[in-house]
Amino acid sequence: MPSKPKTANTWYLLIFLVLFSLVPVLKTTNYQMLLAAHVLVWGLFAVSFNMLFGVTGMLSFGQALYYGMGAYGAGLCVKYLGQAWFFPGMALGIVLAAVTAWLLGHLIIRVSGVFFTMLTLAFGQLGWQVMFKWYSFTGGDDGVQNIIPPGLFSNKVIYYYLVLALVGASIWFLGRLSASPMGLILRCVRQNPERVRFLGRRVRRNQQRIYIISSLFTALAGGLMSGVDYSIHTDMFYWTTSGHVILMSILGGIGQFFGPLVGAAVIVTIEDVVGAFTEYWSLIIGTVMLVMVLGLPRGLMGEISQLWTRLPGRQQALTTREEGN
Amino acid sequence: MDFSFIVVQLISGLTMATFLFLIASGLTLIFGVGKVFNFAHGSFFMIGAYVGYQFSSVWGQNFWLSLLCGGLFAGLLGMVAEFFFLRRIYGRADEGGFQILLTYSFILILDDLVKLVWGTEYKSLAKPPALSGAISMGGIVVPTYNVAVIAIGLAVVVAAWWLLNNTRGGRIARASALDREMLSVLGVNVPMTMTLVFGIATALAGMTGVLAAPLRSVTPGAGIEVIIDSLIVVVLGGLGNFWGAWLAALLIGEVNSFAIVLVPKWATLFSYLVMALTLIFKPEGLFAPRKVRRV
Amino acid sequence: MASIRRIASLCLLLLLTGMLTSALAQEKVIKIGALYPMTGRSGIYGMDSVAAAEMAAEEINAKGGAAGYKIQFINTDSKAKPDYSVTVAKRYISDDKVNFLFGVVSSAVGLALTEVSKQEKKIFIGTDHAATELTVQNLQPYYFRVSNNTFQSMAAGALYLKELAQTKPWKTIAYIGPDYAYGHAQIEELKFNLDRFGVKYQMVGEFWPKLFESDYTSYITSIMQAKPDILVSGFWGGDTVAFIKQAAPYGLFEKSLYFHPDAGGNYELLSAMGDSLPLGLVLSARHHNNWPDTAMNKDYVSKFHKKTGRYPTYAAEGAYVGVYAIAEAVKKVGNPDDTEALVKALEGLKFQQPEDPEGFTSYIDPASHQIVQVQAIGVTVPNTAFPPATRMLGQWKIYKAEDLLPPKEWAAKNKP
Amino acid sequence: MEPIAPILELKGLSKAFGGLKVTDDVSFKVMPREISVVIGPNGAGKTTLFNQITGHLRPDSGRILFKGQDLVGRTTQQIVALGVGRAFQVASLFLGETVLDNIRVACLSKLDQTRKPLRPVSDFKRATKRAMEILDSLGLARYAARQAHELAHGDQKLLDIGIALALEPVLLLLDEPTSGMSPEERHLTRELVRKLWKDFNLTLIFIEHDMDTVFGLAQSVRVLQSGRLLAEGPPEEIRKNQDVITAYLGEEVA
Repeated sequence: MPSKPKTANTWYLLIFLVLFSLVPVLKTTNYQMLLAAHVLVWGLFAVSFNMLFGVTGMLSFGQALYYGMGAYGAGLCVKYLGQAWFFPGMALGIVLAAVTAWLLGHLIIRVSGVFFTMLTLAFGQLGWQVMFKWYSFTGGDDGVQNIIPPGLFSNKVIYYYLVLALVGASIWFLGRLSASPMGLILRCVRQNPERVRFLGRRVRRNQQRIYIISSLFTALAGGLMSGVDYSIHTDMFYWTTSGHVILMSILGGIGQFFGPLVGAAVIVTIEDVVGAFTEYWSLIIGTVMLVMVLGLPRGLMGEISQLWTRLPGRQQALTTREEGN
Repeated sequence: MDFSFIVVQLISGLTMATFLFLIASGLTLIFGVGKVFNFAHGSFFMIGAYVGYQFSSVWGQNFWLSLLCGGLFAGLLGMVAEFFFLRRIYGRADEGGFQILLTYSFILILDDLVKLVWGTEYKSLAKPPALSGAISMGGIVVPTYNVAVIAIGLAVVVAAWWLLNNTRGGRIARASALDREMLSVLGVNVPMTMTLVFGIATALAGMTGVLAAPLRSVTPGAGIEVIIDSLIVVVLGGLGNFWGAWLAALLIGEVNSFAIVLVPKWATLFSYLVMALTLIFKPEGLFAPRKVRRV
Repeated sequence: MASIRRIASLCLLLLLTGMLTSALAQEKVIKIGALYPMTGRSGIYGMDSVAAAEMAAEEINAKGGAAGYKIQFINTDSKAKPDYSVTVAKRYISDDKVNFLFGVVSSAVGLALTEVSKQEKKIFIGTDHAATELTVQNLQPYYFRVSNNTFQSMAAGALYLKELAQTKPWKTIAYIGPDYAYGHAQIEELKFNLDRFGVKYQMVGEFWPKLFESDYTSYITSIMQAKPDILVSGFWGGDTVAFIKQAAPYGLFEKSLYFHPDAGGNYELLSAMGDSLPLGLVLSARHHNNWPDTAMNKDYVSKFHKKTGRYPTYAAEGAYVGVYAIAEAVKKVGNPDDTEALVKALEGLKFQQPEDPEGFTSYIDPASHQIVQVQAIGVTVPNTAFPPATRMLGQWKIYKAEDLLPPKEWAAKNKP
Repeated sequence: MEPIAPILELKGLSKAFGGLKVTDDVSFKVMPREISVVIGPNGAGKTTLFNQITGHLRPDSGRILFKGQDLVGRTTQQIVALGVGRAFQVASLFLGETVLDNIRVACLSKLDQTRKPLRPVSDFKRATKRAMEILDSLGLARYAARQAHELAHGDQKLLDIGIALALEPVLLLLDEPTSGMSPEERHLTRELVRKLWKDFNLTLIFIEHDMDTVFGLAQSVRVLQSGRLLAEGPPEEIRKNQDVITAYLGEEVA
């Protein structure tokens, strides 16, 4: 991921915040706000996932585990302790996710590449199976319903703004992180772990760190989702959820910080539009994916920024700036 | 638990292991040779089953012919998929992610194509009449068909062993897993080898689909259902390790078979437990291929 | 930037389609928003349900609609996923302005949607999901179910087993069912009903393969070791097919009586199995193509066959009845918009259905919002009237609707 | 005056892969500020020797004393922290990052600032200044904003050396610094290395095949053959050593 001039990312973030904060004002139906909230939550999930994959080069196929933990932290607390426990429950889920990521990290960050991917998948599926089987406590595949955020936040518009604020702050933080020395060293870990070791840095320690951070924000996304949908399901733990977020990231562009967010927006929209007019959605989404993977390997944002840098005038500006250095 | 019951349960486990192995072996072969992870492997299994159904139940052909045609069709389709699509992403940065996405898109597309052609009703395929009975011996009853399945599984193992060790093609397949560049220097057409291996592996999956059809219902969505189980076997056996996959399939089959008797409430958890436990102690799987990079 | 513009234009497109559909809604219509799965294992039920619901809508519209309103039926593939279904349901209510939520095969989706229905005060007609709690502990004022739940099936099953004991004494039971809510609920309810009806039994094994398990061999050999007199099964769809196919050569069905009172007699199973379906299995379903032998049922089955080229699964009849229930309620109220009045109209609604035998008319129980129907349990016999099936059910035993409703003790036992 | 202690001392170092001895009882001492070269035919075990010094491979027996501390059993990270730097035969860079960031990440590592998650890299003035100084001394400053993969081959090798320098090593190991370069480039690189040696107070050990570089730069030469130390001494001596000529140089002369 080339480190963008920081102003570009700041602008993107601002545009993103303004656009999404206008949704409740401009919407014509409540559903549009719901979709926007889905884009926000999936966007956060995808951006945190991409801190692992696009930035550090760790393709985890088990992030659904943390997404589910965030959601079930909030959901189960509401189910057993009452509505007021929504936010403490979410916090509990996030803490649990971080602790789990720390523990599991020790086990699975011993291997790299496809082995790492398979291990994350294995533990993710184990988590799903446990949640699915532990019927008496988790409600199994029936899930938990009626998870309504307490007080003021039971108002959908207010909750939407809460989601926007938390997602915005998280993305801001992750953006800062990826432009910081920590982000730089993580990108270096992806590109050349051997060299990172020769910088006197510990590769695994850095991977472990970002694995925990990514899982933590993933859990936050899960927790927020439980309040958007008012219900949670064991599907949230299933590997297809992890697959979904991989799809979003690659579609949007894993080399761009905002790529996964754009990918999330596109996928959520496509699913909605295509699902509404045909039952052959899987054929259509499959074909779109096929074409994207073969034709636009950098993802939407990646191709756009590529076009941008290739503009003739722009090229000149770049050269002069470099010479000025 | 008396002795004959233990034997019966062992044989049951063996039947399950055979199907697991037949699907997983192709998956592991593709991975071993080409470092490609074919997420759509189960879809070729499903396609095979549907083509077998078309030949056997719709056109009234002999079961064995249907088996052959199901395998052939799936194999051809696999080669087309590799030749026209997968090949184009080899060597790309972050290839692993793209492999998963591309093959995942195959799953989605094939699922709907099957629905377009055959609809969503459950299809069914009759066993060959000669194999419809059961063999009974000293209180042990085993359906003839299951015995045939186990025999076919063993035949595949033996044939694969022979092919990999005694033919030029087998040696190339084994060698290309070790060093692609070296082979192209030696004048071997590596891309063609990959297409062929993909074809063989998907043909195996397709044949397994036909073979399994008389014991199951042929339904859409089967592709996604079998892939995770096969994956467990492949990972457990050590990615790309053919014999590892065989032993892992046996392990999973038998563990499941006895878990069902001893702890029926928790039986479904065991595949995952075995995998998780193994991987904690041996993260590369039981039988790791030669080059595993530990970070 | 360009990508943002792209999103914006997509959003605009969405908006436009929304406006278009609401413009269409100016006509006097009853809008039904259905969520049936059209893909995967349960796709067949979704396909059949949609076909039957459209058939009912056409019939009603051909007669001038209900109280002057035409029925407009839309369906979105639920993918059998609760979270996705919830999103679509919200779109139905907010953008498409549907009058009724409708359908649903999976109970998990049903449980998620009843919550939406409650919050949005939109009537949800359940047609083909069987989880009992929807009309017991999770009941909310806007939910109605027009097909039997598992409790009713299991109550009928328990009565069948009670009668069986008099003619053919049995002692032991084993159970096998998919390892998720539906599988677990059935055996709990059967045990409760057996106790309620004073039937003595001994449980010799419970087996829990995962949903969509492909290989039952080890389960079969374990069951044979347990030697139950009765093997109760709680599968649905392809799992039943796979289990029976794999168990038959072991001779399981000669040793134990296969008893499958909820979804075992569904037509897709009879048609998929053909000759390989053993005779003498005791099965039931929520609707049968060859029972009751009434003009209405025959008419329904043949019309469905004419429309689709295949015979319906039981899911279809639920959807068919569901659309009629809506039409009847709208007729009573005079418009499809007065939700509270429609709720009153649906409570206790009584009308003739294909699955009603002579002399009985199904009705919706005002207290539980659950339809009260007769249940028939049959035995597999040769019958080629409904090809490709070569066996259908026969030797019917009929159970009175009122005996099957969950009693108060059940509700008390399952307080949330 | 106390005798000057060697900065690096290998004692009986041995390593075998299977039956093949790649390092066979190698012992030698390198004094501070020395420029030393290791030569030998391909497969003589030169890079393997470097890998053992930097903790990448663990020797089967023997000791590696750096400033009196044994390096055997230490991780690469610890060894680097002690002051051993290394540049690679094939430039080992972060190709997707800018030239500046390649050096800067090393400076940040040295300053132990790579855990800072909130401030952008450019805010770290000390690291940035230091990185620009190093780029300056390598003559790469004008490419600072370019991506590393856009650099020419020779410049990439320099950048690799730059990364090593940023870690402020006392001892720098260079693995074939001039390989793949044209004669003119070699000459420039040679002069640059000498300058760096002076400016950064380095002790240098390098592996080299180019004899002009070997004899133009080195103060001492070690010859490895089949893992064994065949000869060591000042360049002039080695040039005349009969064993070396037959085993190695002879081929080139002929």
